[in-house]
Amino acid sequence: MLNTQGRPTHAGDIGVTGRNTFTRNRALQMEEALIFETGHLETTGLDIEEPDAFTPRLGAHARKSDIGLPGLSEPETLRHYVRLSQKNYAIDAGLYPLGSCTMKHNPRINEKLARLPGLGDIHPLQPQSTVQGALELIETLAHWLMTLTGMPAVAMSPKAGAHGEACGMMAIKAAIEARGEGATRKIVLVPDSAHGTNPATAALIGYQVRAIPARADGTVSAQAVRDALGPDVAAIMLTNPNTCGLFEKEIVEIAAAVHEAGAYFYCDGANFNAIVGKVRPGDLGVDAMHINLHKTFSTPHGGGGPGAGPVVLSAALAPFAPVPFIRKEGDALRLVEDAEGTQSFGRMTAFHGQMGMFVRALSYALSHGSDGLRQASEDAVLNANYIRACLADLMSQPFGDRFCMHEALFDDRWLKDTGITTLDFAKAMIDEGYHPMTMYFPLVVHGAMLIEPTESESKASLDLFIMTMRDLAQSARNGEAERFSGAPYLAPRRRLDETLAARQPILRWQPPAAVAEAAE
Amino acid sequence: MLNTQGRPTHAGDIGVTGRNTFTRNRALQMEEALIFETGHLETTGLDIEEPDAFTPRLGAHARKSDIGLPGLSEPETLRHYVRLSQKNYAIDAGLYPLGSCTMKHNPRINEKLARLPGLGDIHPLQPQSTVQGALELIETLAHWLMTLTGMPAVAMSPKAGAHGEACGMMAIKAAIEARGEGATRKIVLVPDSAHGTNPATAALIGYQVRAIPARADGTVSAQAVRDALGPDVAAIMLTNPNTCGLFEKEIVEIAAAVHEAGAYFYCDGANFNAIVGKVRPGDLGVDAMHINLHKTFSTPHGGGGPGAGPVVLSAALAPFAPVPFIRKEGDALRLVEDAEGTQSFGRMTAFHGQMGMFVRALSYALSHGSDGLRQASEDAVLNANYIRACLADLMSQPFGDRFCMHEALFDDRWLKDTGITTLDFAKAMIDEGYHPMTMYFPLVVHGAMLIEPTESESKASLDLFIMTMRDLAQSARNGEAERFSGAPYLAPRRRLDETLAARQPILRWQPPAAVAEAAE
Amino acid sequence: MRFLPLTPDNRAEMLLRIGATGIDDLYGDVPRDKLLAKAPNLPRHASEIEVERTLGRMAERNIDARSAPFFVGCGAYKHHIPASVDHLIQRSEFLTSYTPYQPEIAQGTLQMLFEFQTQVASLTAMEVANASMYDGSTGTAEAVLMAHRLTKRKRTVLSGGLHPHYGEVVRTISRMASDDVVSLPADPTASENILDQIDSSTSCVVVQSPDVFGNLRDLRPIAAKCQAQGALLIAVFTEVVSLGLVEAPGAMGADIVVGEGQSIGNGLNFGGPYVGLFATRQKYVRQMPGRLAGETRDAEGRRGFVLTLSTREQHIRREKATSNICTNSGLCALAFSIHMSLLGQAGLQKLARVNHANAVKLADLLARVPNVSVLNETFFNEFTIRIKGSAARVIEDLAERGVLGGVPFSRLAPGAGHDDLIVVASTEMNTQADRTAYAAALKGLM
Amino acid sequence: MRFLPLTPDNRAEMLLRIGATGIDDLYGDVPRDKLLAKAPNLPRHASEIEVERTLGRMAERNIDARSAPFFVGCGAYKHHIPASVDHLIQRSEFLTSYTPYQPEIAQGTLQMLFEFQTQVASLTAMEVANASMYDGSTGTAEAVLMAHRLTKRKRTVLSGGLHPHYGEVVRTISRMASDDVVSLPADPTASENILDQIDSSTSCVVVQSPDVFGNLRDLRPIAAKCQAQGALLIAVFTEVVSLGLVEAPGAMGADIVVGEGQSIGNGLNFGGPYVGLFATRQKYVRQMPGRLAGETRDAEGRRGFVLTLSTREQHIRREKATSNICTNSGLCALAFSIHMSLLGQAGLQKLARVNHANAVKLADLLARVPNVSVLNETFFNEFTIRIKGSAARVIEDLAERGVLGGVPFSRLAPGAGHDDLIVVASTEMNTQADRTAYAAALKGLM
Ligand SMILES: Cc1ncc(COP(=O)(O)O)c(C=O)c1O
Ligand SMILES: Cc1ncc(COP(=O)(O)O)c(C=O)c1O
Repeated sequence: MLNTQGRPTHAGDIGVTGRNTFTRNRALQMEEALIFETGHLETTGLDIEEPDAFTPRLGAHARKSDIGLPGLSEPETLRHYVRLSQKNYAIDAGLYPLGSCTMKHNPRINEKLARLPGLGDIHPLQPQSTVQGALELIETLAHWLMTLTGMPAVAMSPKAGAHGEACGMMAIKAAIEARGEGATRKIVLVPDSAHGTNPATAALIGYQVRAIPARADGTVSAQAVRDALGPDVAAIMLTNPNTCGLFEKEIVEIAAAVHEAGAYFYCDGANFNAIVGKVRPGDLGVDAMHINLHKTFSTPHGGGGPGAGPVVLSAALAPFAPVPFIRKEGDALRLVEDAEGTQSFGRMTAFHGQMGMFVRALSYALSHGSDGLRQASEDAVLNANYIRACLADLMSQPFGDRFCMHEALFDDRWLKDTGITTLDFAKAMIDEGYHPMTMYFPLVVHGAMLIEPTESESKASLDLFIMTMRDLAQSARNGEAERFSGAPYLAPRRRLDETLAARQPILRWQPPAAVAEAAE
Repeated sequence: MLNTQGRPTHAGDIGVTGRNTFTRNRALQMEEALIFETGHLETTGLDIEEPDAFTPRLGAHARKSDIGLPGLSEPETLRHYVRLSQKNYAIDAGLYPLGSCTMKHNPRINEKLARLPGLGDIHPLQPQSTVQGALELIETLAHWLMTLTGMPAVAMSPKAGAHGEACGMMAIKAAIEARGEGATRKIVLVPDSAHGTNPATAALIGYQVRAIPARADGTVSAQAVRDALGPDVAAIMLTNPNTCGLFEKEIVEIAAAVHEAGAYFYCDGANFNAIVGKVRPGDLGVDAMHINLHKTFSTPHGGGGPGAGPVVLSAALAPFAPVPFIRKEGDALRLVEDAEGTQSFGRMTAFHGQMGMFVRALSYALSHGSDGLRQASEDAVLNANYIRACLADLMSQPFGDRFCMHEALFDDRWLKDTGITTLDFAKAMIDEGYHPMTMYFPLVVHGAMLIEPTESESKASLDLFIMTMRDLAQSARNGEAERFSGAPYLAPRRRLDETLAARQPILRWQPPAAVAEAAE
Repeated sequence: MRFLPLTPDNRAEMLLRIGATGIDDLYGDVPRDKLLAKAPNLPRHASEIEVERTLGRMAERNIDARSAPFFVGCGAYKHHIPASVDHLIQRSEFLTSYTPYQPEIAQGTLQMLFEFQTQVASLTAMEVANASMYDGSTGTAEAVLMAHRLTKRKRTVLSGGLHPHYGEVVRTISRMASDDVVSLPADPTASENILDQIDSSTSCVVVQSPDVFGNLRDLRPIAAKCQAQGALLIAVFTEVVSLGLVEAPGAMGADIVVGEGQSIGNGLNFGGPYVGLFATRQKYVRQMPGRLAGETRDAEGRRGFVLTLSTREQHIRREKATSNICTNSGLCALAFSIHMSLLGQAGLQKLARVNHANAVKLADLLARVPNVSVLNETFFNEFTIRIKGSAARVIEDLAERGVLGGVPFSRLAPGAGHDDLIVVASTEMNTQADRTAYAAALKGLM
Repeated sequence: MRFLPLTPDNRAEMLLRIGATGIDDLYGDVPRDKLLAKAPNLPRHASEIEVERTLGRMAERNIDARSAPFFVGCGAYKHHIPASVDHLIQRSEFLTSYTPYQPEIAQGTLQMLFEFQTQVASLTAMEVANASMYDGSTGTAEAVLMAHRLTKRKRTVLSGGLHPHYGEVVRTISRMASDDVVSLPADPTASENILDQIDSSTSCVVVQSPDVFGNLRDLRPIAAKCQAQGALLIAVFTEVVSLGLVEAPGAMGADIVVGEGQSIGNGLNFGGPYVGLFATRQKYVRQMPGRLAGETRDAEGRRGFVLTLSTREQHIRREKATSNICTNSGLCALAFSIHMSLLGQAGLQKLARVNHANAVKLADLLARVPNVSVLNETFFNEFTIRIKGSAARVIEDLAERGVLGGVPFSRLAPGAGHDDLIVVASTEMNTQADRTAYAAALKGLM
């Protein structure tokens, strides 16, 4: 069964392969139980001295309910997490061409600097006089972000891309309300190709989404936008470069049309890595754009976060930026934390944003410098095009054989009669030592394969990847279905049953007794 | 072909197994080329600014010869070494029961503290007034070592166990020379079961080795020592607990006999982990003993070092200790660096020993405390005996079914008619996710298997190990030769040909041109 | 540039292969006048030494929590992080991996998340927990939106003991969605009458315990009233260590529990990244925001873990998703989970006792300073003092004397009329010397 | 105790299984009167917080190389270590693995060693290198012993430019083995006549360049004389960065090259652990001390690496081994190799130029201080100044003024009659501000 994007919804029938061992370990690949299965309730892996006698002040609030969490000694803890880690793929271990995710090299100097006590061990509510260096760091990063985007303001507190989207859209809403049009402008335009966070954010802020269809060439036409605009439209959310890996060539016209209609232009900046130092979004007419520091500015993904999503703002939106923000007062920097008496739309999070990520991002920016950032974007685009060009004869491109930005997009037309799906193909890549590309996104492309190598890959690495992809593609075309349908064969786990997981969700460990009881 | 210890000298004929991939990667297990094959001569992974113009002072000594070393960018470097690391077994990943090596947990707090700038970033030749804290640290560790061993002095500078042996033996030689017996005492007694470093050290210091045979029970008899002693004997080098995992029960008598004969007692302290806080070598009559901080005191092995081998000394030997040593002068500590005017036998290394290891060892000692160290030794002994007891019915013990210290020793009699060697058995353990025990050592036991679990293993971990060993042993007894003869099947490499390596040694990479030339 | 592997030769060769004459061919869709001719006006690349110096200078302009007697809390706490935690989270395979979209090569992250969810559920005494939110404050806002979806009502009641920032975050998003919020006035002595605010139009009630002033609150009566009115009780905490000693919200009838997890495994980091903990009842799980890891089997029947119930999420559901959250706090959740594995309940309880003991000792000491009174009847590791004069001023003066003495409540809620209150926190890091230094310095200012 | 996984129940159960009534049954071979009834008189176990405080206090009593203008060298140098180096060597699989005795699960370490050996051989322009020695000084002693084995002679000539500590280490072991050592007097201006010391009884000549005073030495004439007399030339260096700019000993005819590798990838660590580099001619490899990694094939024909030629080593050859060394400097070799991989020759040459430039600038500046003269005609990143008065005194006075100005030669060789010499080193870490601070402070003392 396939869904509308051509993604299989069930795993096929797959036989058992390979040599068995008693432990089920496979030499360096270890099985590992859950901490709850190995720990002991009385064990702790930390030595803590009991306090001297004192009179508790808990009143009637002392905990009576069970906690039920076993502890592990330190050696067991180390081994548990080292073994778990060994079941993960990582940038450090191989090419990670996840389109839209910008899995670039994460410099270790960033990690080191984020751990300086003067940066990592300061409290968000210390007296501001004791954290002037921290404010200076945020200001410095803000300066880089504004200069690179050509925008006059930036809100630093959003915690990730989606949070940044919310920030930008709230600023837009506040601006519209300040104009007294809050009641009429209720629509946000979002192309079908947009990332799921865009429509979700629009809805979160209380807007309705109006879809804009994509053009045959993978971009949004200014005419389609004009057709959708009206006095009920608050904003457009457009990704540029877009999720098909293309630069929106009519973006300047689109921005003009949006502004003319009294709406604002929110740009999803997830793909900023293609154009840093090459194009300034501010020059294109953008009103707000989030920057995923965990993509473009190399802060590590950490298996799903944390990120940071500062939002650059146009002059029209700047007054509505959230608190806190920094104001220069003579030689000192002051953090304005209270929205009272400003036009700020309010507060998005308890403190001042992802300082830990700011340190890393600034370290990245200073290291690269203006020249290095520009070169990095060029290399990212070059690498993607190189892959695209070298696979174009075997795999199908949804929008024809043309240059792309930092991502190469293929669809599954070329797999048509093979019985092999994009998912199967991706799983076979795993056996070859590659993390699959982004699959089935953007939704507008059937069986999409979105490949983003980033600038961090050497030509030798790309060449081996290309040869491998070609070998796989030939295999697929030759109908060697077994290489794909049962894949992965060599990973710590064979294909996992997602349907089973969703049907009867098991979302936490339960003591065997509780499980038995529940089953009765 | 087997050598006298029963160790095969050739790998058998082994077929190719498993699923092939194009890249030869196996999902998370990556192949990785040499840096010389991927790097570029013009590349560097470090940004270094060229200096301003200046007048060189190299005279006629500027380098003209080629270097020929390619560089890697930082992302390539990370990936190279991460991938290499993934081909290694490690304590953090699993049980590492290498007898005589004490592969215990390496606490990470040790690593953190060794990197404090005030400890890691100080120079050995800074003015002593600027490193009083460092000297205090060394003195504190020295105090712990002396107290735990019951010895009045300790030489801190030896760089590893073997270097410590040299230190102890040089002190002995100096003491004998000071007595005017240098010309007559030329012999050092060393049991056959001793580690190779013992006879090698004796020879290094200019002594001849006289072997002492082991008794049927695996220990050295006082009588055998008495028989070997004479006016030509300078010292005995005895390991206690010994390399068969047994406490030398006549050690007090032996020490007395040695002293009576005018010789000294060097104790190899590699197995100190069995008795810390339980027995003080000083109480047994030992004159000198090295302590492998990289075994007993948890400093990491690092794939082969660095270690540290402080040597505790009896009052008789203390005056001859090497420079540098620390002397208290009022409130200050002074490092005496010059042997002139002392009885010191001289200097063993450029500076003051392995400070980086001292920090870790002291952190370990303070963390455990006196109570924890004693408990650790007891647990180490308990764990070894538990393994021994649980395998005793299936595997043969060379010295009968008796309690051991922190290592359980088996021989290969039980494999006799299986066609399976100790080596085969070890390689099959690899497939099961275990690092093999020490094999073919001590030499006095045929096909020796020396298992040292250390105190760092939980009972659950031991139980799984035991069950696996039993499964393997049953398999071997059942004649399932294929599980052993071709092993390992699942490791990054199948069995490696050591004979080939030694026959035509390739000890470095050569550019392909040079290799071709050499082949002509 | 040390981070860029391509050599000039590589670039030339690749352009040739692509069929481009120069790099800007690839930027052909960019309006020509918008393509920058050269790099923007910012410094050029710099060596590690230089970058370290620049950021090191900034670091030195801050006073870090280790270098002074330190009593600042209010939602972020200075605790000891075991060295092994920081070591493990820097493993390449955790640090440089993405969201586990390919479960066969992400079992490490997925099993960890499953364990994390179990830990959070156990700590809060709830049935299920998600795989983390950005932080406690954004988690609280998400909890409110979830309550609205579940109750199909739009009115939120915020306790006066809720961290003012958390309240602001709720109000900001509620204002955008035109939802109603009743904010009770700041309530330093836990004496508000919140029950009267709950009626059949109430979607949810948000109550924090320990509250922002450190008071412990009994949630049971509120839970009962909520249940009677068909409203949901959202229980908030900012100090997760308290759960070692203080009754769990799940045991008092909370419907959604949300809190800040920073205290376990995560550094202060000037406010972020932190990790939001989010737990609820099993029956509400399909309205829960955020990712969920679930157990399943692989093709050979072996246990494994996957992200599941993703039909709640934006990448599947788009505008109908339960939240727009995508990237969350994965690595912070890992740090939390490792630290919690080390602690176990035995360690957590001990740690909580030490925290409580230190706070009690400090409160006793400060209470003896003239013109200083401790407001709390009950507290865990944080309490509120009333002093003579401006709390903001006193805190600045203390800092000048080398003591970071807490948070003036007026900083969190400038207009609330509590300018003489200082919220003081104490953890296992504080020594007797710290306490006497604080008391002495404060005495000098009163 | 956080490091011990066994619970009291576990212990009881295990004793039962073993058939022991108590733990001391297992210590039955220990003479009863020698078995301690209780733990020795030392402090009890301590938490991480406490251990960190204790060692932190010791650390604070030292002045680290980052916190002062720093010019101390003489065998150990303050260089920048890239963050990625320290990160990588802490990978569990490198840090907590043993000597690669099971090559199938130690290819990471083995391939790294093979690469390390290649790097060392390339840098020194020699044919082969081993997998490391403890440090440069012990490596030098091993080189002398190796020369004795090869030449079957016993007489060593030590240049007056050799680091005095290195000389002492050679003399100590030679004295033990009753071998002859001729030590030329300290030679600050590289003017000794070493050629005359070489005759047909000479086993080896040990010459350092850059020498301990910083002078660069031409090894060619010495190599020629050695060759003529059947002696071996042992070339020593203590600053491996010099090889980026200074002619390699292998290109000048050295037979054995030995040096300290600390400068690349390894911290100062108050003197250890460091990493000894050791290279020689192919034909001498079977007399080489230390481990060697070599290339081979696995059962499927794939390239792999093993420890090889171990018949030279103690565990096989025992008293006939080429050395007693067992544990070496594996992890320091890894750090070296990673750092060197990052540098490549291009980076190394640049790094060497910066070092040289900084030293030249410093020498020019100090030469202008009254009563100070620079002795060297040539140098790399280290040179010697003659000052008025006691060098030891001046260095202490400089330290009090916050400048770590170098090593008084008298500290290395107290009786040598050079009490007015300071050996000064400068690396890429020094700034112009450091240099002017030094010159100013020195001026104040002259
Ligand atoms: C195009 C696009 N937009 C938005 C986002 C959301 O960013 P984040 O995950 O940081 O919330 C992503 C990231 O996955 C994305 O790829
Ligand atoms: C019994 C014994 N003695 C001596 C040594 C030598 O110690 P090191 O390797 O530290 O030089 C070892 C270590 O392998 C050993 O096991």
